[in-house]
Amino acid sequence: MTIPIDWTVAGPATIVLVGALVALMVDAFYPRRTWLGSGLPATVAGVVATAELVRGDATGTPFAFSLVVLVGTLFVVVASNVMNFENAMPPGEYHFLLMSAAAGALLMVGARDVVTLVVALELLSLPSIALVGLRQGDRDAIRAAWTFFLVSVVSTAVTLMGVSLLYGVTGTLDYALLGRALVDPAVPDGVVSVAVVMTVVGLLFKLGAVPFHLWVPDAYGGASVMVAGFLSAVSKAASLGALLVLLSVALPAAQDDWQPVVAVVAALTMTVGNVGALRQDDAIGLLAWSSVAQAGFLVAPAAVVSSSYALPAAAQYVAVYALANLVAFAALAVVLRLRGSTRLDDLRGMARNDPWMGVPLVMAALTLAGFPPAVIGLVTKFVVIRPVVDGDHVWLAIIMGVNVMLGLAYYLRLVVTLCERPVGEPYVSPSPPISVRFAKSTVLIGAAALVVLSAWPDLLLSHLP
Amino acid sequence: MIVAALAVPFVVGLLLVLGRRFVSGRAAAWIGVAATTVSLVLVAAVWEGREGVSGEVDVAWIEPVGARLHLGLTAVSWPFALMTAFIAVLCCLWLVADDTSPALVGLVLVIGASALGVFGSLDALLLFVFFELALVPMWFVIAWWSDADRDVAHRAATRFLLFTVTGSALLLVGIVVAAVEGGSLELTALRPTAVAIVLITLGFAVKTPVVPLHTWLPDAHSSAPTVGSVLLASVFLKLGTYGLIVFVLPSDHLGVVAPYLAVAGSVGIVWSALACYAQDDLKRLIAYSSIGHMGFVVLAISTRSEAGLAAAVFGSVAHGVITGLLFFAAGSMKDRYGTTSMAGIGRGLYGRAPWLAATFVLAAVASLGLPGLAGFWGEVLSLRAAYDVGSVLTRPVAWTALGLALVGIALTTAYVVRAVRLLAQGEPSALEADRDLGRREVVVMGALVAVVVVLGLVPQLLLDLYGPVYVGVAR
Amino acid sequence: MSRRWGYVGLTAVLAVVVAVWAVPEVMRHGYFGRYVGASRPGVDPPLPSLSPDLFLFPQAAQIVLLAVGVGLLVQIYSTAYLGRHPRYRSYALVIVLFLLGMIAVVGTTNLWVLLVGWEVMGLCSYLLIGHEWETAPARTGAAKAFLVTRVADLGLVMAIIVIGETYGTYDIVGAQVAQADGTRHATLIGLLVLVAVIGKSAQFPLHTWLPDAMPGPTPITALIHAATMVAAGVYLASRLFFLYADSQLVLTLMAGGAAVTMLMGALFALTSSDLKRALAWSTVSQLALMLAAVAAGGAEAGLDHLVSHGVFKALLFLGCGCVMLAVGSSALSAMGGLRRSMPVTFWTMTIGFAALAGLVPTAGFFTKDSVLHAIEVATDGDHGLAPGVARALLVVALVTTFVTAAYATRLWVLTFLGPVGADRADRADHEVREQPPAMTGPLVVLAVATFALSVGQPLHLGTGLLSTAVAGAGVATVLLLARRGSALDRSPAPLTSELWLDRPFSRWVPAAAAPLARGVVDLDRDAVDVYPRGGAALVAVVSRGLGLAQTRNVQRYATVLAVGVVVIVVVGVVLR
Amino acid sequence: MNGTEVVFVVLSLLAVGSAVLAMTSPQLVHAALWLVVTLGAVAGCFVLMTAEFVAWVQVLVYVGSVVVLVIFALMLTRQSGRTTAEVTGNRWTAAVLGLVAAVGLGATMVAGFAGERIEGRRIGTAASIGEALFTDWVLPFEILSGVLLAALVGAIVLSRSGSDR
Amino acid sequence: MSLLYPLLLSSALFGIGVYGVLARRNAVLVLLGVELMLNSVTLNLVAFDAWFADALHTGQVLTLFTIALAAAEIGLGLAIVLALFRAVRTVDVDEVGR
Repeated sequence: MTIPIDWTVAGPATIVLVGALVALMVDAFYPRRTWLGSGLPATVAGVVATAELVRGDATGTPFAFSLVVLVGTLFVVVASNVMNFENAMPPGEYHFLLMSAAAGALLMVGARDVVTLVVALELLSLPSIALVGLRQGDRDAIRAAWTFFLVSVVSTAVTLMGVSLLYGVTGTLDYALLGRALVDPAVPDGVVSVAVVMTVVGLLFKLGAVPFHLWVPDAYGGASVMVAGFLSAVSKAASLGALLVLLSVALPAAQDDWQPVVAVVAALTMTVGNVGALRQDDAIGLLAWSSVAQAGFLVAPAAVVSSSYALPAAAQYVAVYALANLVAFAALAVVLRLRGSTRLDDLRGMARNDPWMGVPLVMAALTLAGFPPAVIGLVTKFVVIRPVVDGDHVWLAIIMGVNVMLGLAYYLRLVVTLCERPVGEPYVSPSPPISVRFAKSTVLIGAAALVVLSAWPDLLLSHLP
Repeated sequence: MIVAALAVPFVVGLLLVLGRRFVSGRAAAWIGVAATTVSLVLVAAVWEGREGVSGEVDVAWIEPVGARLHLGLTAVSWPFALMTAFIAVLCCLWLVADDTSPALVGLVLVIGASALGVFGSLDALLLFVFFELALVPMWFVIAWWSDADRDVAHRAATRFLLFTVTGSALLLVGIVVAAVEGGSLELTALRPTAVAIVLITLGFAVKTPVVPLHTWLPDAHSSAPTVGSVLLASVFLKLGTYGLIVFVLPSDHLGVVAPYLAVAGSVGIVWSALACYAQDDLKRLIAYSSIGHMGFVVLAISTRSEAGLAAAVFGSVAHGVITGLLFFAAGSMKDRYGTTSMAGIGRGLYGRAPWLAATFVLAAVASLGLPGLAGFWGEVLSLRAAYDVGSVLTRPVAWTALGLALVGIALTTAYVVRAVRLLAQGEPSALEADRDLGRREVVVMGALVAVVVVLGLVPQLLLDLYGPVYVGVAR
Repeated sequence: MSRRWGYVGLTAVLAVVVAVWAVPEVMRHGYFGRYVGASRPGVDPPLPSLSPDLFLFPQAAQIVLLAVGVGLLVQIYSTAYLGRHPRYRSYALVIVLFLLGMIAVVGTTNLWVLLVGWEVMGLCSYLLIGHEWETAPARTGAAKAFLVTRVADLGLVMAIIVIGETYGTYDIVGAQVAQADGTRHATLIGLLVLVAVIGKSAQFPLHTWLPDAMPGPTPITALIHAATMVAAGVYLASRLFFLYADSQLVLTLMAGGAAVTMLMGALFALTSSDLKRALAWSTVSQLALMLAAVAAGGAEAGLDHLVSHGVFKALLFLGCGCVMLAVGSSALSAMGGLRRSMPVTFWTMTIGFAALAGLVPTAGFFTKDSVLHAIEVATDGDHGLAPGVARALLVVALVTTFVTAAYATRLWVLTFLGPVGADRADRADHEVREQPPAMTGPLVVLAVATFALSVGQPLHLGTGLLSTAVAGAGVATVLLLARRGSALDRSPAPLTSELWLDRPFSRWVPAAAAPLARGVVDLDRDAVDVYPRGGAALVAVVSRGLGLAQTRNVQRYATVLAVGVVVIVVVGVVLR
Repeated sequence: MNGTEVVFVVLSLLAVGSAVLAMTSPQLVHAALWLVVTLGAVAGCFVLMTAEFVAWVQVLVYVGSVVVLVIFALMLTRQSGRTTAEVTGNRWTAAVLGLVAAVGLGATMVAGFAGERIEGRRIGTAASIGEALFTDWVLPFEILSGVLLAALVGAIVLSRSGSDR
Repeated sequence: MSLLYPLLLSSALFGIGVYGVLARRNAVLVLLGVELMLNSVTLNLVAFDAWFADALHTGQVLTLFTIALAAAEIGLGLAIVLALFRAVRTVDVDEVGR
């Protein structure tokens, strides 16, 4: 027997990879090395890949997560223009690595066997690590990259060990065959448990779940803002998608092994993330910790993947989460570029004196908090709690509820800071260069999307699986 | 019509917030009065009778989760909605002054509209959205327009917000559980399990507030500006009691929480009365008294009986108008003397500002539940419901609660008499700021006094909604 | 001046309307004539409403007429007594409100209307006692009166609720109809009613508020704290008597309380050094006498005495007001020798005192005779009360009659006869004059009424003779003492300090309340609030700890990762 | 125990021993060289388990290039005047965790696969592996090329000094 | 040949690799620990592949991939270590973070 190539998945990924190469080439041969030069092919590739994805016959969870990955990548690419003429960032390599990682993300979601999954995971990881360390001459960046790298490879090793055991137990690494093989009562339970848990570790690591979250604040803090946005949105979405597919297709028979683990990890993750975020004084740090917390919410439906609500809920939640997070990170990237600081004290009153950036940031924070008027955030909170309840994990649902509250505590702090009467000298927004306007436009488009979705959540909820 | 009743104040409020630089405060307040009056008229006009749903609007909203834009007023929600719209009108009227900030008027409108939305929602998710929608505006109202020190106001506002969102987060989980169990988000279709009932009860109990979840209330009330206090007391606390009535009272699992509710409610009556007795700050006193009144409502709800339902609704509405009146009176004093400390205001208000004093005393005695004024009927029906035990409590629990409630009523009289004695009576200590009610104050307070008296003398206006032929209106 | 008469006119209109309504009812008989409602014992009563179910039976009609009559007289009297007071307007309006409340209490069968009237009276009483709110005694007295009566009123509220739950109706007549099927919860209802009555009618042990209510304007005392409101308790007791008539316990308690109160009040009146306070104690004592009649099953006798007492006690208080205005004080030590300077007051009050003492042929004699007769009848044991209790009650009543006659005579002597009192003697320039007709007029009217009410009253020869003898003895004793020059204003300390029964109310409760309340506030802040604060602190600590865990040392991170994997594997595999 | 097993055990002992030395040796270059021994021994094990092609790749890639890279890196990052080879204060935790990992995994293996034997029916020659690779595993193989390219570009861009732009 | 021999060897190497990653002070040698862990995985895979006599050669293919991934990782890792050394003048993992 042979394993055919699934082009519904490989197609967009290939396009993205080609885009990555073209970007690298353009950069290499285009003398001025501007951000737009290599960004354009990347953007085109992103658009074409999205079109290909929509045109193709991918459905369900892979489609939803691929869409989130592609749209998120496009968002990052366009918003990254904010870094134009930042000497530390080589645009060609940046776009190449970014698009490679995006291709990895796509392949991860589309993987139908563990081999592909592992390789795709690396295709996502290694460029991401490079991206984190890309700010040349920046000690924080390279330290962050080192941290990220080492923890990443260790978790990869653990995952591979799990995979090898899984293979040893079943003799196959194809999802469908695995699913069937594990039903066999003859498979040794203990080994399966160890194998499954170790396999899942790699994906939980990419998601930044506790106790594999320690790299997250460091990496987000050291990386340039849009890379952090990429990690928090695209990379997470892909990992979650892969995790869901793996759990629901390959490992349902081992449900008893991973279900309590994933549930407890979800609960711990959201709690630790929220508590950690409470004391942050920098908006980036706050978002970093908050994305740890959000990872907990993302993982929660994975614990109850047997519920019919789980897969759509995860997709819908991750879509809204990614959008809001990207809006927030992009806005902060612009702010960092124009003001040189993202400390909360320096953001005071931004919604008043710089409404075009402040208000989207408010909207994004409210969405992440799940608080009206960002109805879509609230609705997706509802959506994500529903499968948990449906899967008889009411205790987890209650912890989620408590964490919604904990999250509100700091998101609203951000909101309130932004809406505060500004102190000191009135801030005069400098007339930004065109590249910054690109980034701003992404922020506004993203915020507008959030507003539209808030007004009519059905747009998202009915059309994503 | 009901959509317009929500949308008009909401949109006008948003426009006022956004366009705050383009209108004067006085004009904004008049605009607000107009918008809320429209809303009030619409809410009143939409009524079609106690059987069924008035002004029903049912549009698809979020198909995948089964949420619908389902609005309509029932025999339970209509009084709440009417009271809210009425209070909103008065709040806007109160703001008709030169030093008003247009944004404050806008926020008041938004808050009022959101509360109306809660009462008008027949879909749990929609209700929850409205429930949360008002919180952030309320934070700003408390934190920014407070007369208190900035840090104090911030802390009070944040406490208020965090308490409430803690409750509402649990509430959300409870709603999800109920919705999964019932297969729909329609209020009538929810099937809360025991766990869900506990969660939902906790959520609304924070808002109501039920002792010992009440500690946010005094701070918030005493820090808020006058309209903020009025909205908090008259409208926000009602969100809690309304939620309890709608979600918890009809549930089969009420018995799980009922004993705790009954005891907590009645302990709250005594506790708050004692706390009131030691207050010097008038607004704190009124805040604590609210806890006691809500205790009666909670006690009534815990019994689940016809009388209990009537008591809960009547008690809530009556508390809304009476406490609104009290806060307006306290606000008048604050406007004059810059403080709500009874020591600071001084004694002998009867002589210094007779009408203000008379209004305050009337509100105070209404608050202590004098028969013939609005506050009485809710209390007496609660007592009756507790005496009757109802369908879920046991007699020892119900009668213990009854006994505590009686003690609380006596203590209530004590602190009201003390307040009147300290404030209205005594050798007048004339201050320069002494001045009797102005026209604006007369209008606002007069309207409330009229409602208090009318509801007191003709309780049938409300109680007829819950007469014997009509059981189960909470559904 | 004309504005003041406006309020009198208002009261007069009210009085006329009431008279037109009530006078025919005085002659009518039969209770059930007009009741059309349905009542179903044991079924949930309807939700409360204030339907104006007007209903009068003969004695109720008398009481209503008494109320509006005295009210009208008091309004007239007040135009002179208080007419120049800056707050006359609110004063006069509150009187009208009060009368409406009284009419509501007496003239309805709807218990909620009764309750509203009852509480409105309490509120008016509070406002009027506190009319002189600048003075501390007025504030204290008002607060105390309101508090005590309100606590007692809770008894009435609960009684109504219990009646409703028991008989399925909030209508007195309806309850009577339903009660025909059998009496239930008699003791509970009776006890609750008793609480209400004790508070409102100032019976032992809740009696101390009434004497302390005396800082109120004297006309108000005459109207509210003598003639009507306090008597409403007696009215209620007799009106609802049928509901608890079966309960031996309630009747015995009521009789016992009445016995204690009547004698105690009389003794306090005998020893009081203040005319107004003495009259207040006398009121307490007389109300107890009425309640004794009710307890003995003679509700009608009690109501009869209520009416006559209302008239003569109003007369006495109004007269007292005249005297007070004349001498500028209500202390007995400031009086004496007023007979000549204030003839009208003197004669009318003499009639009043005679009625109080129960001397023939005043109405006081006849009605007290009826009361004594009712008690005597009850000694046969057929009227609920145990014969022994009834006999003891009769003895106490007779002793009280003696003391009553004695203190009435003492007050009369000290006020009008004898030498000028020490307190006034110093101020020789103060000219004592008779009061204007607006004040003396009502006195005369009431004095006439004191006789007029005797007409048609039944006479019970045995008790009549006995009481006359006892009263005569009392009068004679005091007169004898006065003639022999004995100081009438000396008395033992326990009595002048009123047995220290007021201590719990004036000292202990306030002394306990303030610390308790402060304690609650402190607890609210420091104990109840612990969980949010503690939670916040805990979260802050954990958050700081999480921050510290971010060491940027990658080996630590990898260690955590490895430990995490091990723990998860162990928990997930081994422990499962 | 047949001959293959004896060889295997010897190679195993060699691999474990040199691995321990590689992880504990205070001399940096020695550590790298001990690792070479370990990897070589493992390659030998591969051969014994019919995976000839894999064994060659192991030798080529690891012994041939990776270790050379490592040694270069060690040279480039040598700090004058101090040795950085010793282990950190974390070592006891590390030792415990290492032991737990080894014992735990070993126990798992024993629990799951005790008594099973490798028969060696299919030899992993270059031809058979190549066939599998280019028929069944094309997609991951292609992805892998992407990974390598990306890692290369990443390595280049990271190791380029910040000042040369 | 008994399947347990390679598996136990793999377990031992994995444990030693874990120790190396967690205990080595020099960043380059930490990377070597990772290599050791990956090698233990490949040993597993090969052993199972041989045991199953897998027609797809899943185990050996994944082994090859793992070796390649290890190479990619070590390449990137060394680049990071060099950059790190340039930035903070040390490869001592304890001091890098300070």
